[in-house]
Amino acid sequence: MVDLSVALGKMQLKNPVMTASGTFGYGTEYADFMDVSRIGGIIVKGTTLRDRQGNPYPRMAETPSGMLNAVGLQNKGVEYFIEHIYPTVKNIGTDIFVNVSGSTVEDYIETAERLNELDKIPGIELNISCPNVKEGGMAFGTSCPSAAQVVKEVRRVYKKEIMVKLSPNVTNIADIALAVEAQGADSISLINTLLGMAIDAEKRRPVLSTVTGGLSGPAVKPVALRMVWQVANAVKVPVVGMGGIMNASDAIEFILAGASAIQIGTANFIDPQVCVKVLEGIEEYLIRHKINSVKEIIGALEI
Amino acid sequence: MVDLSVALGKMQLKNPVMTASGTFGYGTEYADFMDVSRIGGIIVKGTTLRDRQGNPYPRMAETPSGMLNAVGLQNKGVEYFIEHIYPTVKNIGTDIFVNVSGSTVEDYIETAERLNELDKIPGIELNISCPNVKEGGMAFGTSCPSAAQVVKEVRRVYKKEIMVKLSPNVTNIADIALAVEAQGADSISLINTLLGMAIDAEKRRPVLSTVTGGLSGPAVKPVALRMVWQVANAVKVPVVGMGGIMNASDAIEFILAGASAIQIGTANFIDPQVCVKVLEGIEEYLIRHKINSVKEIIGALEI
Amino acid sequence: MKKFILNLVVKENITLNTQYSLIILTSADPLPPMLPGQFAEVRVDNAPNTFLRRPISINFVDTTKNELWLLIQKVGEGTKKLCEAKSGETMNLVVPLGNSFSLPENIESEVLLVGGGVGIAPLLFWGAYLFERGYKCSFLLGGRSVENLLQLDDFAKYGKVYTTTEDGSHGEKGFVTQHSVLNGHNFDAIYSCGPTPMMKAVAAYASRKNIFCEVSLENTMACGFGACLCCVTDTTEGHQCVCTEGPVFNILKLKW
Amino acid sequence: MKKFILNLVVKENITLNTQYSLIILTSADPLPPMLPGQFAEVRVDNAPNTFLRRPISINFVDTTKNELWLLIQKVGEGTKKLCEAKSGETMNLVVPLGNSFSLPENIESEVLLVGGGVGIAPLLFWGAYLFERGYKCSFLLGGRSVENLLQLDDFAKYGKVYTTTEDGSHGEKGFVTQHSVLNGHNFDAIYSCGPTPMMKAVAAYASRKNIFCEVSLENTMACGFGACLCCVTDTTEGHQCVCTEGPVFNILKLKW
Ligand SMILES: Cc1cc2nc3c(=O)[nH]c(=O)nc-3n(C[C@H](O)[C@H](O)[C@H](O)COP(=O)(O)OP(=O)(O)OC[C@H]3O[C@@H](n4cnc5c(N)ncnc54)[C@H](O)[C@@H]3O)c2cc1C
Ligand SMILES: Cc1cc2nc3c(=O)[nH]c(=O)nc-3n(C[C@H](O)[C@H](O)[C@H](O)COP(=O)(O)OP(=O)(O)OC[C@H]3O[C@@H](n4cnc5c(N)ncnc54)[C@H](O)[C@@H]3O)c2cc1C
Ligand SMILES: Cc1cc2nc3c(=O)[nH]c(=O)nc-3n(C[C@H](O)[C@H](O)[C@H](O)COP(=O)(O)O)c2cc1C
Ligand SMILES: Cc1cc2nc3c(=O)[nH]c(=O)nc-3n(C[C@H](O)[C@H](O)[C@H](O)COP(=O)(O)O)c2cc1C
Ligand code: FES
Ligand code: FES
Repeated sequence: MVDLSVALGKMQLKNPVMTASGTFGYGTEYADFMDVSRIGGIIVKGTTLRDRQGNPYPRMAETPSGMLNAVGLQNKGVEYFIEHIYPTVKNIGTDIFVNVSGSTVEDYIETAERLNELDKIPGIELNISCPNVKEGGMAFGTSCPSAAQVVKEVRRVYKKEIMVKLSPNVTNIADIALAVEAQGADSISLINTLLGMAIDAEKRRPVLSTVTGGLSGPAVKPVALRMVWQVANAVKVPVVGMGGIMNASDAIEFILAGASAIQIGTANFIDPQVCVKVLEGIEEYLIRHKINSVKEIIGALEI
Repeated sequence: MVDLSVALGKMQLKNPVMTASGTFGYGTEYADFMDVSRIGGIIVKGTTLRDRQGNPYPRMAETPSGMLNAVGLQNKGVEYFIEHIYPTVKNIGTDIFVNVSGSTVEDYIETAERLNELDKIPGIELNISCPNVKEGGMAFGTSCPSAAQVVKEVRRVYKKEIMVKLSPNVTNIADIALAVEAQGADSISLINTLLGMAIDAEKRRPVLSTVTGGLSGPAVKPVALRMVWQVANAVKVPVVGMGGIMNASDAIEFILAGASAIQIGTANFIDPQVCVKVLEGIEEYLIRHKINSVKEIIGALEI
Repeated sequence: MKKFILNLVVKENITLNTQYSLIILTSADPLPPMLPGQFAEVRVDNAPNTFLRRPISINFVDTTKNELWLLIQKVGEGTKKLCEAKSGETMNLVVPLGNSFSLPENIESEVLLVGGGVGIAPLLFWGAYLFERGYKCSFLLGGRSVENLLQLDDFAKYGKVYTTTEDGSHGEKGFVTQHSVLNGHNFDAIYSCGPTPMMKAVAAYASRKNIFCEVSLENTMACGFGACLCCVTDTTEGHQCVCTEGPVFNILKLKW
Repeated sequence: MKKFILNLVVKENITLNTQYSLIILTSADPLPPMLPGQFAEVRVDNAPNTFLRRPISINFVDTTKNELWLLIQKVGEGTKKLCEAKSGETMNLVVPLGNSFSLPENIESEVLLVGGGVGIAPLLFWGAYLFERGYKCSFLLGGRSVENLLQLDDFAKYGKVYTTTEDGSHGEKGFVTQHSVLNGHNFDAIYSCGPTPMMKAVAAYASRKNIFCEVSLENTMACGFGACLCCVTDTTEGHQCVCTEGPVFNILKLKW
């Protein structure tokens, strides 16, 4: 038996396979396809202080080995989450993290404060990197002072695990990572989507209602791996890697690059059972390579 | 007959299809496959002041819908180019641009000065964005002051067309574009490769000798399109778009986004005739849409 | 309804004409329960430039033969690849997805199903379902030309078939909403699937006449089961996902 | 030599065993001139996860039948897909690429061709070429096990065949460089293609004995015709492209 558990800041995950926010609903959407309690941790949909309708249709474009989305954080707000969603998801059998977004620092603070009360939510993922909202969102994650400010303020009110999710749309991701680490982030997750665009040449129009959107899927994997490696080499807190993970081999690449855990996003749409397959694949890899614990390969890339 | 000619700064190209530096050798490598004189303009290999051996093997990794390269500007230096290569390529039948790289500002200046003497070279492409060299390279293109400085100094000594090639590995590409425009760039080309990484999970090693490398191919197209659109909306000089162009439809998307011309890189490896196919496809598109000149669709995206 | 990921076997791929294929899938195990209006998310194998699954309506389910039918129009690379499926190959489907058409309240209802082009796909299953339950349906099927009218013989088993073509090559010339049957008859319920302009015209007719009307919408989908929120349409209740709240919507709910 | 982009027809795909396929390509037009040691860049169609062409040696050219042979080992998705090619399909090749083996100076030379695994691919063409020109060759072919020894009958037409297997299932047990023929014989020229450790061992033997020796290298290639500079190997003359300065190198030139 190999040990799949990993440490994540203040907590311990039963295994390193998590789901990426905005791609896994509230977990229940996948219950028909697999035993979701086997997943190491579920990051639920981006949640904001108030109800958001998100962006108009069309919100999605397929691209080579990837997709653009412009969902724009559609959600019913934190109160609705607490009253209607939390009661059902809290017993899902694995750790649930809420992905928190805001247009202002105050939004982040208030939302985090409300979530702090929830027993069965061991942590939040601070999304300072959403490219699909007009105000705030990605802007916070693209400069060190603003990224630091959000984390600092949320740290005051939120006592449990704070995972900060970084935007890849920056010149130097390690600087941003260091800035949020200094303000008390317990862990750092990356990457959110790369800002991209699709055009319909025949109609001479952008495909997305918002013109630009967020790129995800295997297309971004090389960029994501590079950034995870850069950040893991810069910070001391654990790093959670994501971007284009489709199978166990991809997941292991991120772990070797320095990720203590990984998240799976877009792949869930193509294979709704991918999370457990990746989990089983990691286990198989460890057995084949005679490694007792997944912790032994975190950052074990030989340069 | 549709008019395919486009204006590029001080000059006029017979059509908007150019080749991307580092992917088309000196043009002669493709002579068996097509009539290279039909191409709108050829950007030859990255040239530096002195001979460079480039990076050790392995230099290439295939990625989903793309590839990473870590060639590292292998070339025999500007003197060798002038003496041995220029005499044969100058009569290739289309405009030849030399892609110029350097580790210091002085390198750029000296190289540009030497090239200024060559009659049949109407311009240079200043590569301030190569991710595959240790010093200089990309670093110049990732901050406004350093990008501006290179352009300013080269502008003093180089009298013909200066196309400045930007790095996509930045937070705000439009700012860099404005900075180089202000120093006298005649046109701006983008994108160079995105910094990425590949790992061999079984061997637990990076695939490339340099660990990280430059990502190109269709995977990067959504990011490239977005950046071309952002830059074209910010600057007044013509923009040359590239990144993942595989066919005429892709090329038209870049032109609609605001590119006056486009460059084709990685696609040349898969279909060595792709440049003329794209050219013919653009012509066919214009005829089908009853448009007389390709100039009419530059930036014609309807938002 | 419980959703499954199934590897079904291509029993037959019937090329209807250059544009359309009817793919008959089957399985050793009994197929799960499915309702008319629902769809499948089909994985496209061996296609270098497609990445996501493709949403395809359930065209027909033959429980006696354990068959699931898909009617596919080649529009891009994904559908082209699916139309090349060979007998014996497997196709991977996530199914059944979405809601379904609602039964008319009254068994005496005069029911009209209006389809355009490949939009007839879900209507065959729905027509058969209504017929089995004793409803009286008519079918009004339209297309640009006779090649775009599909499965007419199958529809004829379940009710009267009216057709229109824009070029007059079959049935009345014009659009479905111009067909004379809409003047002669008073329908109690209309169900429609096809190009958006057609459905809007049908919806306008139903609104005017105050007829119960449901339409089946398309949208760009990444997942097909409510996880990505990519497929919204604007409704009186805000943005709703076409893949879970739809694809079937009552026209009173839609803001289009 | 002039390079071409050809659509060749798969005449036959012979599965040698689970790992290897021999693909016989042909064309209505005469094939262009090609030399032993050269290779083709083969486009992989219908493969979702491969993007670049795959370099594959010219295994044999039968000018009388207008055939081009490729011997392919399944190692990853690209080669797996190529090995699934069906008769009648076309394969797109950029060909001929790279340099070629050099003829021994003296027609009296005792020539040895040493191949390992799929590395024997270019040696069959080279052996036939030497044989036709009156050279006397021997072949020393090695593999992990008997399944990795390929085309032995074809080689036997052009010279004496010696084999080794690591498990002793065919020929002498051990590595090619341990084969007794290397002790008994004095060769004047050795040509080798196979796994790098094998070629290095062959090169070491040749150096020691001062024998003329060429090896055919592999490398990761994006273009195959000198445009990308991705495929360098370190030589006494600096970094050289395996696709244009090679794949065949004299061992005296290599720094490995
Ligand atoms: C609920 C639902 C049920 C459907 N049922 C059927 C059916 O039974 N038979 C059938 O042939 N088709 C059906 N479609 C449409 C089918 O999904 C699209 O034609 C298909 O996804 C296009 O894929 P492609 O790769 O062939 O084309 P692409 O190359 O992806 O696109 C070609 C063109 O089709 C458009 N398109 C792409 N995806 C969609 C989409 N999901 N919805 C609408 N337009 C799209 C693109 O904008 C483009 O203009 C259905 C769609 C939905 C949402
Ligand atoms: C000049 C030349 C001639 C060749 N001749 C033949 C031949 O006749 N028959 C044959 O079966 N193979 C030949 N090869 C090797 C063949 O090109 C690779 O096996 C093939 O590209 C792997 O593709 P894939 O998609 O199957 O594997 P991938 O999934 O791409 O890779 C699988 C494994 O193979 C390695 N690999 C990938 N590409 C190459 C490459 N270009 N060179 C070396 N290793 C690689 C990878 O690192 C990985 O470990 C030749 C290679 C070269 C450079
Ligand atoms: C449809 C969709 C919606 C997303 N919504 C969110 C979100 O609400 N919050 C967030 O932090 N990231 C969101 N993301 C980004 C993902 O969590 C993840 O960072 C990104 O998709 C890269 O991983 P992948 O390539 O595995 O999908 C979304 C991604 C997609 C595709
Ligand atoms: C093998 C390779 C070598 C390259 N060398 C250079 C170079 O020397 N100078 C440069 O400015 N860009 C270089 N590039 C970047 C390309 O010119 C181009 O910006 C990039 O590949 C994106 O275009 P594409 O997706 O069409 O390939 C190179 C790209 C590749 C793939
Ligand atoms: S397609 Fe994902 S929610 Fe509808
Ligand atoms: S593979 Fe491109 S130069 Fe050799």
